[in-house]
Amino acid sequence: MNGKMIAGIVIILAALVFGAMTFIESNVEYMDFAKAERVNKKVQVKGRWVSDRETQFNATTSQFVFYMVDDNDKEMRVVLDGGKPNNFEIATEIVAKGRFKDGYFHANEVLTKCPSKYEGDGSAVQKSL
Amino acid sequence: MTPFHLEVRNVRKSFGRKVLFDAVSFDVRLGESFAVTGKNGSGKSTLMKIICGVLTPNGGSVRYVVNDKEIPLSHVAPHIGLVSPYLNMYEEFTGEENLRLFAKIRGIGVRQDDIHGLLQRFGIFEHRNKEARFYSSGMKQRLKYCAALLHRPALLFLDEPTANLDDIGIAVVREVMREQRQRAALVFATNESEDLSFADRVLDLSRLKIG
Amino acid sequence: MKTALKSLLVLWLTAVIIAGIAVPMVKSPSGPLEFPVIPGLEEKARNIFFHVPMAWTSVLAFFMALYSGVRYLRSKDQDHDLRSVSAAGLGMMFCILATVTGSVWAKFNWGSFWNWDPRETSIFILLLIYGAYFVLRSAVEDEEKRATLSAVYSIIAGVTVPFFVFVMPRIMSGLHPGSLGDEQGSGPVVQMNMAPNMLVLFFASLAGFTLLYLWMLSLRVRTARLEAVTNTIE
Amino acid sequence: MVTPIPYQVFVKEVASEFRTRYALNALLMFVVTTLTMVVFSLGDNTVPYEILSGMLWIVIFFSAMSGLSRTFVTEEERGTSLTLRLLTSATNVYIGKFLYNVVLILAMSVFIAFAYRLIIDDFVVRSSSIFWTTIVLGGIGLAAASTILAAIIAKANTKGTLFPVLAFPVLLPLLLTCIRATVLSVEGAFFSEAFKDFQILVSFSVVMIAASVIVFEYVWND
Repeated sequence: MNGKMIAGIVIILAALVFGAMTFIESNVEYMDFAKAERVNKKVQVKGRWVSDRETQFNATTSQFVFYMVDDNDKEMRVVLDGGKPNNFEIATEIVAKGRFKDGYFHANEVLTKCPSKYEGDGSAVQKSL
Repeated sequence: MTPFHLEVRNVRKSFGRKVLFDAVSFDVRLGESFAVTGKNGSGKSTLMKIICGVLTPNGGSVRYVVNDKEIPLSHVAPHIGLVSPYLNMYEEFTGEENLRLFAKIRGIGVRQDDIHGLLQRFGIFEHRNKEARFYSSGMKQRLKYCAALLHRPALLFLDEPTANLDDIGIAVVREVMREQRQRAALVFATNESEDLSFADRVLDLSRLKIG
Repeated sequence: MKTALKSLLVLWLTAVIIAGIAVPMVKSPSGPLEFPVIPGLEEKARNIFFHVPMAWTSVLAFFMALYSGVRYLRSKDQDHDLRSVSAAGLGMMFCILATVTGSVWAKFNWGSFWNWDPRETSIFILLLIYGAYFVLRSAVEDEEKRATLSAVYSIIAGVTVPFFVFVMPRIMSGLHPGSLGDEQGSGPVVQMNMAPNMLVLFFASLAGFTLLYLWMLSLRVRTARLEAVTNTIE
Repeated sequence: MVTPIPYQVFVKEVASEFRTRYALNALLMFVVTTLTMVVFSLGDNTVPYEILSGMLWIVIFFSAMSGLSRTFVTEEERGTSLTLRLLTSATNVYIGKFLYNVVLILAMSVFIAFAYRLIIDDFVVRSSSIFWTTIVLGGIGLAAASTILAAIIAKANTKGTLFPVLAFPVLLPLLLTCIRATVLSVEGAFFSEAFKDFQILVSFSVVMIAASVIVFEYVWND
C-alpha cells in the first residue's frame, strides 16, 4: 500500500515533468511575413506599428487598416476585423494573428504589448495554478 | 490443512455518529466454529463484511495469519468464502459461468469436475446453463454456496446460512457446516437457535457494551 | 488568534484598503506617499492591490482543501473533512471576488468583461472545480462517503491543475501579464516590475488578505464543529 | 493457465456487455442522435474547420459520458460490487475496468471519427497520422479520467447528471489539446508539429492513471 503510493507519486511527478517540457520550450510560434505568405494557415506575426503611414477605420466593413513591420523589417498592410485595439498608439510591440491573403495580412486579432514597467494587475494564479 | 489464525481486535463500526458496535474481539483457529448472534440491526452482517475485508472498520484490526505469515486483507480472497444476502451473482451469466468467473477473478484454477460436483451436491446441476436472473431465491442461495466452496477456503463465512432454503437445502447446508468445522474453520451469523449447536463459541452483539 | 492580533489585522487591512484606493498617482512621484502613473492603466492599476490577493487566496484555499482531504483519507477523522469543506467554501468566495475584480478591470482596460484570456479561462476552471466539488457534496447523504468522495475528487481535480499551465498558452496567447509571448517578461508580480512603494503595499495586502482568510477559516471550522455537536445532541 | 486478474475482470466486463448491452445501446443511440443534430445545425453553411474540430470532440466527450457513467453504477445497483470486492483487490478491479473503458472508448471514437469525416464534407483531414494519433491518445485519456469519476458517482445519490459536471473541469486540458491537434491535422501539419500536443496527452493519461490507482481503493471500499 505504501509502496504503491510512493511509486504512484513518482510516476505522477515524472509524467508532469514530461508534460512540462513542452512548456519550457517557447511554444508560441511566431512567423515573419515572408513565411506567412508561403504557408496557408493561421499564424501570428510579431512586429511594430508603422506610425508614419496612414491608419484608417472603415466603418462599413468595420475593419481597421494599418501598416506594420515584422522583425525582418518587411512592411505589410494589415486588415483587422474590428476596431482599433486598446493602447494601440503606445504599444511597443504588436502581434497580429491571422492569414496572409491577396497581398495583405488579414488579422482576426491584434494584441498590443504595453510598456509593462509598473504595469498593474497580476498573476498570482499563474504562479500556483 | 495448513494452520491459520484469524485475529479480530477491538473492531468498531459507526455510521455517522451512531455507533453500531465497539470493541469486538475474538480469535478463530483451525478446526473451530464461531457464531455471531444478535437482534436485527445489531450489526451481524456488517461485522461479517468487516472480517472479510470488504468493509473498513472505524477502529480496531482484523489480521489473517496463514502458516505463521500475515496476509494483507487485500490478498485474503483465495483463503475465504462468504455466503451473504448482500452478495449477489451476475444475473446475466449462467450459474456455471458465474462459478468459472469467480475462480478466474480469484486467480485460481478449477476443474470442470469440481464445479459440476458442487452443482450436483446443491441440486442445481440441471439449471447450470440457465442465466442467474431466472433462478429462484432458493436456487440463488445454493449457487452462492457453490461459489463460496469452490476454492475450498480455509475460512467459510455464512451470513444467515439457511435463508431462503427448503428442507433439502437446509440439510445440505448443515452437512457443509459440519464438514467445514472439521476440515478448516467456520464463522457464521444467525438467529436460529438450531444453527447455534454448530458453534464452539457464540458472540451476542446485542449484549455487547457500547461505549 | 488573540484579540490583539485580530485588531491589528483589522487595522492593517483598513490601512491597506485606504492606501490602495487613496494614495495619489502622479507623473513623477517625489515620496513614498505618491505612486507613479502607469501609461495605459492610470487609476485602474490600483486593482493589483485587491485582485491579486483574492486570486492568490482562492488558489491557496484550494490546496488547503486538497491537503485536508488527503489527511481525511489517511485518518478517517471527520474533523479533517470539516477543515476541507470550510477551506473550499471560503476559496470559492475569494475565487468569485477575484473573477469579479478581474472582469471589471478587463472591461475598462481590454474593452470587454470576458474574452477567454488564458488567465480568465484558468480562474473559470477553478470556479468549475469548486462548483463540481460542492455539487458532489450535495449529492451524497452519508457523511463518511461524502467526505471520502469529495476528498478523492479534489485530488483528481488537483492533479489536472498543472496541465492548465501547459495547455492554456498553447491554445491562445493572452493579454494578461505573464502570458507566454509577453516579451516584456512575466509581468509585475513575477518579476516585480513595480515602484518600490507599490510593491510594499502589494505585499502588505497579500499578507493581510492571507491572514484574513486564515482567520475566517478558523472561525468556520469552529462553527462547523459546533454544528456537528448540536446535530448529535438532537 | 493463470492469466493476470485485471485481464479476467476485463473479460468479464466484455462478456457482460455482450449479454446486457447496457453501454453499447445507449452509446450508439447517443452517437447517432448527436451526429444527426450536428448535420442539421450545419445545414449548407460553410463552417470554419476550427469549429468543426471542436464539435467532433464535443460529440466524443458527451458520448463517452453517456457510455462510461454506468461502469460502476451497474455493479452498485445490482449489488455485485460486494462480490467483486470479495474476489480480488481494488487495484485489479480498477485496471480491469479501465482496460474495458479504453476499448469501449476507442471503438466509439474511431466510429465517431469515421462517421464524422464521412458525413461532414467540409471536414477534410490532410494529416491522417496526426488525426488518428489524437483519437487514440485522447480516447485513452478520456477513459482514464472517466473510470475514477464513474467510481465516485456510483456512490452518489444523483448519478446521471453528476458525471459531466465532475468530468468537465478535469477533462478540459485534455479536450483543448485534442481539439488543437485535430486542427493541426486538418491544416496538414507535419507530425512533428503535433508532437508537443501528444506529449501533453500522454502525460495527462499517465498522471490520471497513477492518481486513480492510488485513490481508487478509498472509493471502492466502503
